[in-house]
Amino acid sequence: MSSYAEITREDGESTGIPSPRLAMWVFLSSEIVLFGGLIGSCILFRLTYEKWAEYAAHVNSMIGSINTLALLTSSLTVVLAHKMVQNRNYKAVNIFLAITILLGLLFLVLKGIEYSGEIHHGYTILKGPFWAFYFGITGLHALHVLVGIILNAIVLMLSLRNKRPQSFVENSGLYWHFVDVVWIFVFPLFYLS
Amino acid sequence: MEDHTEHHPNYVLIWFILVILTIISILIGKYIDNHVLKVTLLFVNAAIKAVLVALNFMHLKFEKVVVISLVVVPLTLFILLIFGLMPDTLSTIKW
Amino acid sequence: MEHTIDEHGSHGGFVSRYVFSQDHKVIGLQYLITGLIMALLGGIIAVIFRSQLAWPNREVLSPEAYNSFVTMHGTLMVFWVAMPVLIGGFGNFCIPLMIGARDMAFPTLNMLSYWTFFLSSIVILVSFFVPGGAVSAGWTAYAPLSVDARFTGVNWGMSLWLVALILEFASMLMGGVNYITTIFNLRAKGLTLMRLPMLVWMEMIAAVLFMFSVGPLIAGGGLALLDKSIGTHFFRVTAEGQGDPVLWQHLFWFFGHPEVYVVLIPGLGIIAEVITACGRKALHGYKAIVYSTIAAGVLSFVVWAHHMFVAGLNPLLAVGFSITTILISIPFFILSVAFGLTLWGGSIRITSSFLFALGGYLIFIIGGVTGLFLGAQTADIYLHDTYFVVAHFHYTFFSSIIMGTIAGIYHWFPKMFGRKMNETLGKVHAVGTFIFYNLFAFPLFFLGLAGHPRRYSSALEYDFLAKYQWIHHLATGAAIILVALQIIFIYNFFKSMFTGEKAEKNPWRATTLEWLAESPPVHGNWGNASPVVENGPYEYSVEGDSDDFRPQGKLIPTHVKH
Amino acid sequence: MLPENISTFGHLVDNLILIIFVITLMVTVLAFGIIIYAVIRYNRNSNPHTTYKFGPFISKIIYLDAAMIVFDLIIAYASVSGWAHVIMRSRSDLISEHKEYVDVRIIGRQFFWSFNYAGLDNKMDTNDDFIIANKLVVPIDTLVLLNLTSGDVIHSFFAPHLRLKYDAIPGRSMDVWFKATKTGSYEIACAELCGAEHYRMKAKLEIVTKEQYKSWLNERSGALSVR
Repeated sequence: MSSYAEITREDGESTGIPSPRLAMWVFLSSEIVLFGGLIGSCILFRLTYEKWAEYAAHVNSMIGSINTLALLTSSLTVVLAHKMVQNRNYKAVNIFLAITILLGLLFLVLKGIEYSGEIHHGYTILKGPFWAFYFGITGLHALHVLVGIILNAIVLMLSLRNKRPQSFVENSGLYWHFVDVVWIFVFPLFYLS
Repeated sequence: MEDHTEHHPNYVLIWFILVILTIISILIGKYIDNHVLKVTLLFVNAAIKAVLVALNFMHLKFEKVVVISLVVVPLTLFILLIFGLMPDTLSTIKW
Repeated sequence: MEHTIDEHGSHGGFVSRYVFSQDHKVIGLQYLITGLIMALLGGIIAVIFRSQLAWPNREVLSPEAYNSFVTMHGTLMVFWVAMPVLIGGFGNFCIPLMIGARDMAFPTLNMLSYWTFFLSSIVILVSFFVPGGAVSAGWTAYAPLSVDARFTGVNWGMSLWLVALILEFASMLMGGVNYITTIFNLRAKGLTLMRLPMLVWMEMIAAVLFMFSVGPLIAGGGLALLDKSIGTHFFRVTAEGQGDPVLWQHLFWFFGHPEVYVVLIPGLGIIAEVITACGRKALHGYKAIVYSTIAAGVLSFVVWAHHMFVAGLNPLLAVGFSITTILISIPFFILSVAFGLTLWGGSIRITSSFLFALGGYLIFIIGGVTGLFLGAQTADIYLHDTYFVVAHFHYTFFSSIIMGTIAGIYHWFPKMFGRKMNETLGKVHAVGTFIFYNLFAFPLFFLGLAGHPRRYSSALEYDFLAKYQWIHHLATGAAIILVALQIIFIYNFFKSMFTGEKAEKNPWRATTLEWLAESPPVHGNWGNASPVVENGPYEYSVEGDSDDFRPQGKLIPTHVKH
Repeated sequence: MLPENISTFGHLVDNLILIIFVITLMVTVLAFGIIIYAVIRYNRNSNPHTTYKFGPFISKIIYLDAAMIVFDLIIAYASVSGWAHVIMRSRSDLISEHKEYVDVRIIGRQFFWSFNYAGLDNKMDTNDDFIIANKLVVPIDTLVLLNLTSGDVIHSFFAPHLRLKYDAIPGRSMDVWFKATKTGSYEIACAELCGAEHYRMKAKLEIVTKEQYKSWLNERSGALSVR
């Protein structure tokens, strides 16, 4: 990202918000509307399709709950990493980032187990709108988790080679929190109601 | 470049509240049968958790208006999309 | 990764200087030229299927080929001409220069956005030659016609269309992130938001509108892709009534209407720049235009269902959407009155860019005003899906995409290439395009009033339409001449690029910041200086000034750290 | 330019188009006049220095804008009242208003319309119902209730002379109505792209007198009872 550093002069922030953070928020706002469109269509399908509850019962809510807790804790560790960067305790930053990545991988592994369990029972994406939306939304969310893990991994690598990338920890943290917030809405939508 | 005056809320406490709320929502999912009440309670629970994460973990509390509007406007558009589509789907509902 | 910044901010060598360049000016030109090539392709497709309309019994095109040509004309023109040229081309080229920045906030992301767009145009062109032909369900691709191969025999074409569309949206999202961050953060000292030139305002509002509206269609596109490839029933109806085709229309038009404003607004921004520069007069009611454009942007999110008045929408909903649609004529009315007052009292230099801007302004008025017919839902019962709709959106699209863009090209050509375009050729091209465009599009209104449904490959089946076949002859003739006329522009564009008359820094003596830079600007735009802004964007003919314009700012030598 | 109107609510559509046409013509002619005059009068050589004699922008825009808002309100009112009369009507209140009615169920399929008639007893789903493709025969001056749906893709039932157009969507059915005021044979077209032969999906609309309709029905059901 060196081309960014060389172009922006010190007064390159007319609004006082560092450009990477502003760009991340702009990107997240377009993501909100993307997931909004998907979840919106899901809610509307739910209203017009009476067999929804019957299929919803076959979803493994135990794994879902563990996943939610895993993502919540990973949100905590990534924001602690951001705090540690400001306190210049770079060893703690690496540890927290590593925990975040591990929790993310745990989420994906549990998701894999869950999918294979359901498909094994014959509930594939073609079974009906419930399963189509279930695999669609949680699949897209899992992809976002994967991208989040890669982002955090890059930041961890840069931090391990002591490049002190302060703003990257914050931005990958922002993205990770967004992925967690989406899961906060997806979890009750499919697993609890 | 980073303003160091930004104080950090007590993250572990926030995390604890979030875990409690998640457990509550799981209980709601299990024990409340009235469908409409269950869905609204779950949605309110999720909204509280989302606001908590956004304000504290994503430091929205300390951000300028520009960024806050970048979050609030898409949410209103999401609500708008739902209520724009609702009367259409209600007319074809096969309860 | 340290590297010396040479002429074009790259490691030397042709590839990284021109192909994978991170310089916003080069990327802007790449978008512009790709868009213009696609415009030519779209124009040729239009001429082909228009000749089928004029002489149906000659079997120029089979009905399936006609449908897919109409669809590809619509898709190419909206997504692969309007978006890249107006948002990608002028956005990339003009925004950093006009706000005094050295480059976009994220040059690498900017370069990535062009190449994603390039990939999407490859995918959409490949979809022509795929077995089953290109998609033939209208550029709106209404389900279940589009997502079920049984109905149109198009299998791969539709999947490629969806993939290309999602790629194009991804590239425009990357561009949008860049524009909003650049406009917010990288403004020169002293350049407050209310001193931004109108084109920068319009590009920002367009980027914000695109950011917030594209989500549902990417979601819808994903669902349609699942429907198409795997066979899920989101938009396809099963026996027990699963699946809802109207949901696709909702998702498409929730994105569709802000999208047509995303495409319209930068065109109006260019017209504002050209009118003030050639009219030597300040933009009248600058704040009114900014606020009314924002109001139009906000309103554009609540009008989408006026495309679906007769499409099984809950009738109660249609009342609300009709009122918001009619309300949206107010902001654009304020905008056009402001443009009119800007022209009044100026000392207007008739250059070819002014002729195009004037033509675009007049065509925009007709386009906007005929929208009232379609906004009123009782009239829409009769006029929906007829040629009246086709004429309406050709007028609104044409005013910004063709007239606005070409006005912008004639206006900024000296800044882009350091040479001026030939004025006499430009004027001939302007008058010719205006006349033959109106000859082509205006009769379509009467065809629509006669009740001629759109997307008909031949109208001779119906007696109440057969007597209007002469309108098809007139429209096709005018369309052929219109597309042929563009050769003047292409010749003028490429010839003056090398042999045009040398242009100095500020050929049009305009006030905005980009005219302080060299033509063509060096990498980093301002060399070892940086602009500081003192006064507003349109300070023309201020009383008591010897010169009839006051530049918006001046260059102060500063040391740029490499 | 509009084809001859033969339905009772057709005049609502025609008058609304006329109102909007008058308003838009006025606005366009005014705007074009001002702009063309401005470009000619304030040309470079005839007006070398710009003349700045205007007050603030708001004072000029207020009454122009007020006029535009008034026009918009007129159009909105006329359109909503027309919409309420034409589309937002339930079957029961239509039947109560017009005593005798004819019930037809229309199913749009890829490239033809099928009309299910209620037969002599005017009751749907009785054994004397019959189906005809691409021909809608209805008596004059009687309420015709149509139930629109589609068998495969989205079609749009468009009868220009009746000023009636509504989409036929698979999985949904929509009730529309009309009442013809003139006999004769007209055409029905499909207005929503529905595949290759979308342009050839023509059906004949025949408005006949009541007696002719009765004899046509007997003759149809006669054919049925023989079978």
